[in-house]
Amino acid sequence: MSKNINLLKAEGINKCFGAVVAAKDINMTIQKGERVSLIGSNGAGKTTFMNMVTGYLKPDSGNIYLKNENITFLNPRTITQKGISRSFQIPQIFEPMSTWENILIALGTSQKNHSYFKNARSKENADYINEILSRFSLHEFAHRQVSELPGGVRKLLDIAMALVRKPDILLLDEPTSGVGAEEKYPLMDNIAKALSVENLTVIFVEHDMDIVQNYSERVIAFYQGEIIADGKCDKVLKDENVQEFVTGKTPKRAK
Amino acid sequence: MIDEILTIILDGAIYASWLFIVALGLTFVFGVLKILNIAHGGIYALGAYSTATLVPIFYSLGMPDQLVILTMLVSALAVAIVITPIMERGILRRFYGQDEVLIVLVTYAIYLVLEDVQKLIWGMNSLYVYEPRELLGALQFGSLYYVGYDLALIGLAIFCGLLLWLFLNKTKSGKIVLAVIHNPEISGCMGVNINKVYLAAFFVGAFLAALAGSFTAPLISVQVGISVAVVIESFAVVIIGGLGSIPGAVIGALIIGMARAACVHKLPEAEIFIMYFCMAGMLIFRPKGLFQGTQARKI
Amino acid sequence: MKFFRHCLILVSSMLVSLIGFIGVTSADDHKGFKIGVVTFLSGPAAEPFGVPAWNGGKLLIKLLNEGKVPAPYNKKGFGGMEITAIPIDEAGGATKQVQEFRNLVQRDKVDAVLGYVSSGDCMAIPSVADELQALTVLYDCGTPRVFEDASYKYVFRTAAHAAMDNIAIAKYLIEKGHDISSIAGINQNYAWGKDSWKDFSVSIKKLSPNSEIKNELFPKIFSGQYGTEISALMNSKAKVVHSSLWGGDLQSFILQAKPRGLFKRTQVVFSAGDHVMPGLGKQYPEGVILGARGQYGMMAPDTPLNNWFYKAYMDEYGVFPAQPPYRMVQGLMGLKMAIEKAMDKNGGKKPNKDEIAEAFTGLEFEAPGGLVQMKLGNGHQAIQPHAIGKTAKDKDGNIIVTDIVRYKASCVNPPNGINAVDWINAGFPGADC
Amino acid sequence: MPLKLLNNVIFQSIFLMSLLIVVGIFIPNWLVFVITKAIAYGLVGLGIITLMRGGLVSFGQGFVFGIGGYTAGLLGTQAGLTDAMLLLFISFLFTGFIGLIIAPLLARYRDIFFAMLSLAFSMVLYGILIKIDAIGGSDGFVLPESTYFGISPSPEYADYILYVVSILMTGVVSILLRYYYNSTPGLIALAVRENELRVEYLGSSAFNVTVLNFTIAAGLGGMGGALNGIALGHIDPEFTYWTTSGEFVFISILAGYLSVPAVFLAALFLELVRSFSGRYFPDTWQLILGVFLILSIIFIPSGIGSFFKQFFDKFKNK
Repeated sequence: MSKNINLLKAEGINKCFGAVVAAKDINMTIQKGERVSLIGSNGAGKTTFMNMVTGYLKPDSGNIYLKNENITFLNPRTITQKGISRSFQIPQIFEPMSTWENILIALGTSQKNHSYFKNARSKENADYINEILSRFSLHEFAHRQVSELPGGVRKLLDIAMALVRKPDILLLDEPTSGVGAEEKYPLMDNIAKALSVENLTVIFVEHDMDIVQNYSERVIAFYQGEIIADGKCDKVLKDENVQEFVTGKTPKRAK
Repeated sequence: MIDEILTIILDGAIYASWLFIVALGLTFVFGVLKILNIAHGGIYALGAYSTATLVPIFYSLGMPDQLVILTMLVSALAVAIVITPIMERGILRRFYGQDEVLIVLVTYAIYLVLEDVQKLIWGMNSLYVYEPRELLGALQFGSLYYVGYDLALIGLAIFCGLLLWLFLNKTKSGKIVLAVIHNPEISGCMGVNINKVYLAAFFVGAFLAALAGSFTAPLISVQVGISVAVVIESFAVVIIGGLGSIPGAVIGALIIGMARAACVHKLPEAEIFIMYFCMAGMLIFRPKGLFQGTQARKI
Repeated sequence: MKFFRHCLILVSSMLVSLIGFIGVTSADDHKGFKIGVVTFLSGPAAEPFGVPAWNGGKLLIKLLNEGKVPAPYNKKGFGGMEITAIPIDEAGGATKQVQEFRNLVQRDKVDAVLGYVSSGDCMAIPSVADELQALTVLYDCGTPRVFEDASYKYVFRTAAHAAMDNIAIAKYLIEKGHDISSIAGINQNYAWGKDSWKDFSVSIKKLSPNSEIKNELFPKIFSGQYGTEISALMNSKAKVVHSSLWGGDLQSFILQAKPRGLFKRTQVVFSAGDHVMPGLGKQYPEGVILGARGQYGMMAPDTPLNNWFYKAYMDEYGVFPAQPPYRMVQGLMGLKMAIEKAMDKNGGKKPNKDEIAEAFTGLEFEAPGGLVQMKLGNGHQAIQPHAIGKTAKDKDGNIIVTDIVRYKASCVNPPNGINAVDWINAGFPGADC
Repeated sequence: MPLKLLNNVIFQSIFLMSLLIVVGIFIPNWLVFVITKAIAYGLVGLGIITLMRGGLVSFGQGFVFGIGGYTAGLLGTQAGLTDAMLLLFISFLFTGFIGLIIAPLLARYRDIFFAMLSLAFSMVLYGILIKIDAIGGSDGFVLPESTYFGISPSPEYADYILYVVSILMTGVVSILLRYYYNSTPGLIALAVRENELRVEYLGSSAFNVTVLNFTIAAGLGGMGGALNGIALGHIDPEFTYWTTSGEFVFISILAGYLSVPAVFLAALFLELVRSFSGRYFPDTWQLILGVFLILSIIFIPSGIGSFFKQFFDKFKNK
């Protein structure tokens, strides 16, 4: 197995919050270029897993590797610098600023060797920001204060900011939650369009099975901190356990 | 030797009790309202002034001596009743939800105003109310005399602390206050009238400050400027103990009280420094104070 | 709302500029003699020092302007010029005072500044005063260092410095045969307290080398709580306890120590203990040896001038004058004498600051507290006679001062050119008692 | 094109500086002095707004104010260094260095905890300073008269020369700060104020931003302290007292964090109010100051700077 193919690898991750088991012996490898969705009911451990990958939480045991480098005990900032960006369930954007400025800050954080005396609103920065804005179809909102923007646009901006850094892996935490039903598909189309430009590895947590089916190739199902199914989208969604514990499509209760 | 240790402990305990009563209100108000009230010292002074005004009236009415304690309580209560609506309803309420530091600044401004208000109401002359201190006589420990009133302050401190603790942990209203301390938004959603809780908590804090002033009045000459030292010393207590923590205030007051007493007896040169020394040590090793947990943010 | 805010800002800035304008224009009025008076009007030093001093000052200025002061001060105002005084609060520290001083001189264009109780302020102001060439009279502060560390042209101190307070007490203890085999002290932890204790303890050591020094306590200023200190002092069993506490601290110390028997068990001496007597009244302990930083209040000499002042103050305020009003009055009288001396010389014109400074140097004048001689610091620092006494109860239970011993100025003050500390350490050479 | 020039920070600053320098010739001496003092306080306020841009307010800038003042004072009395510009510069560097050392201790804390810890540091310094008799204890000490390039000006002009020097040095500092605020790290600081977590997840360190801002604030506070000490010719532990720190916080809140000149205006405003209320109401100046503080916080919560910004935004849009 050569380097760079196993982009992200989790080995024997365990995590408890008191009596609640949030992760139990989780093993997973993610290849470059995959589109993976994590599914599971609330409290199944998807977000905890995401938080552990991005360094916000530390596992009780086990290790996480990015490109064969152990990143388990690094902090979120370093992990971000190493190539894992994320978006948030509730968009974490800079509320009193404009969309344009939000992207500018994201851009600023991705640059090395800052000059303290060079205006951040330089020509080359502006060009790059405009490119991002058009890629996400955010142009019309460029100079609006983000606290006034509709939910879908905020989500999109949150993702756009995560992407400015050109990460290897992008983690999307419920990109369509809190977005109206009629907005969901346009939003996901926008995201997909924007992501298609680079050969990105994307992991996203999602509840909407239609979205999962339409936008991911591989699905990993969580239940009570454990992975109960992992594989091609169709196969996993048809799995009995998944149907019982996650999608709830077959109301069969007997075991 | 044993004598000296006993003296140190007794002196330290008396001083710590005083510190504790002063700091208790401060830390409680911070716990509930998240306001670090610099004007606390001003309310303390008002309590002292109010006692110095009411107690002579009490004596001139020829009431039985023992009831003077009641008069002192009433004078503290009066200060709290007057000051709470003005400060909490009138001024501080406008700033809830804004930057905490902004509110500190507002209380600083109120502190300045209170300084001159004392002057305008009571003038510049010192007032004295030494009579209540003669009530409990003196007690002999070894070769030293202690005034019964001073020792009674220890009881008062324990009483105040215990009462507040029991209220918070054993009564329904107390539990509501704890809920508000923990999370005001959610408590509000659950139907708790936050504004009422804030008002009540501020009232309790103001009462404790006034009470401290009230019971200190017989020990000192009540005059302009007695609040400055109080502000700093009560801050030191809550910083050592942890902002918003009642057990913290107990420990903070005991640490400063005992350390200071030990210094005066054994190492007088260090006395002025000891409070800052305790504080600096705490800052370096436990910057949030002894009883302050860290909170993780939910994302 | 926004409109309202704009209005508010506009109005308040206009207000400020208006006040500024008044400040500037009123400064041009120059017929009389304008002085700035700086003393504590807020904070813990206001009640004991600032306010009674300014009361005395206000009264004297009023009477001077009316021409009702007995000879040799019977000329109206200062040499016929009406006195206007601008009171300024001394609270806020030396740095703030430097700024207030500049404001007085540059903005209000005062002819002289009279003021300063705090030693810190007295150390800070003179260099600015000389820089701005502003005539300045320090009326109260105690530190000897002002004219020992430097010399100034336009700065004068019309009261003796603090060394005399403690030297005289040490002499008194010995002359009266008190047991000084062991001494302890409680003094505030800043220059005043430390200097006072040093002067006292070294004087005792010089006069009685076998005395043992027990506790040297330096509580924080304005701490107000002395329970622990009192225990420590009583535990030490020192025969004499010395203190230079003042104001609220002294009052609180007395109130806390009295029921615990400190004054019964130990001979307590207060180097500046008189000024809290009007406030404490019958609560003041008896048997305490005290000084008043001069022959002031209950220890004032029986002269016509003093009797006049004592009565005038008593009539106006219903309480007897302690040291603060005496010292301010002394400053005003010194300034008046210097101005009038300068006017005698220049033919009656309003004298300029150089003329006044020249007249002031080495001036001698009679004040309610006795003869004041500007002898030290090359004629800029006063010496004055001193008195020490002991409190007792009269038949009505009122506290009075008895057993008064008076000291000549030259007996308890160093001669010109010798620092107070050196003089004490050398065993008071040349003292004329 | 001329419009563009008018929007240029350097041009604006030079214009403002020359205006002030010229005006200084015509206004009375006391006002020159008050403005110099306002500049000293404004420098400290500038430090606080630098911190405010990163979401923090220090209630203990008296700490750095005192260090700066004592640095200048001790260099003057002990080492005989009296050149005002050099003193200001050294105090700036030294206090900034001290700031850099204690910043990591403070940078972990936010909100009221940051404010209280910084206050506690200033109180500790106060406790130390009043204890050290060798440097005057609670009385402080007098600074030697300052010189400029080896020349000591005659007393009539000393105030004005210091005024000019302080305007020049402050002008330079202000321009540099404006550049910093507009630079990428400056913007990241603003982002830290809004959402620290996101900044971390974008790969930047909020901790580093805070350390940098605190260091800058310390340097500026030190320079302000030195200027204040040099202007007054005296230094005492009151520099580090909590009431002094409270005034700095007030200045920065009155000014808001949007505009640099607003800080100096706020400082001047405070100086004038304090000085005039002390002059005309010596008994009740605290009351007046307190009411003034409360009213200005109620009616101008986002600071004078917000008016400036509105004004300039309108100007730009036209």
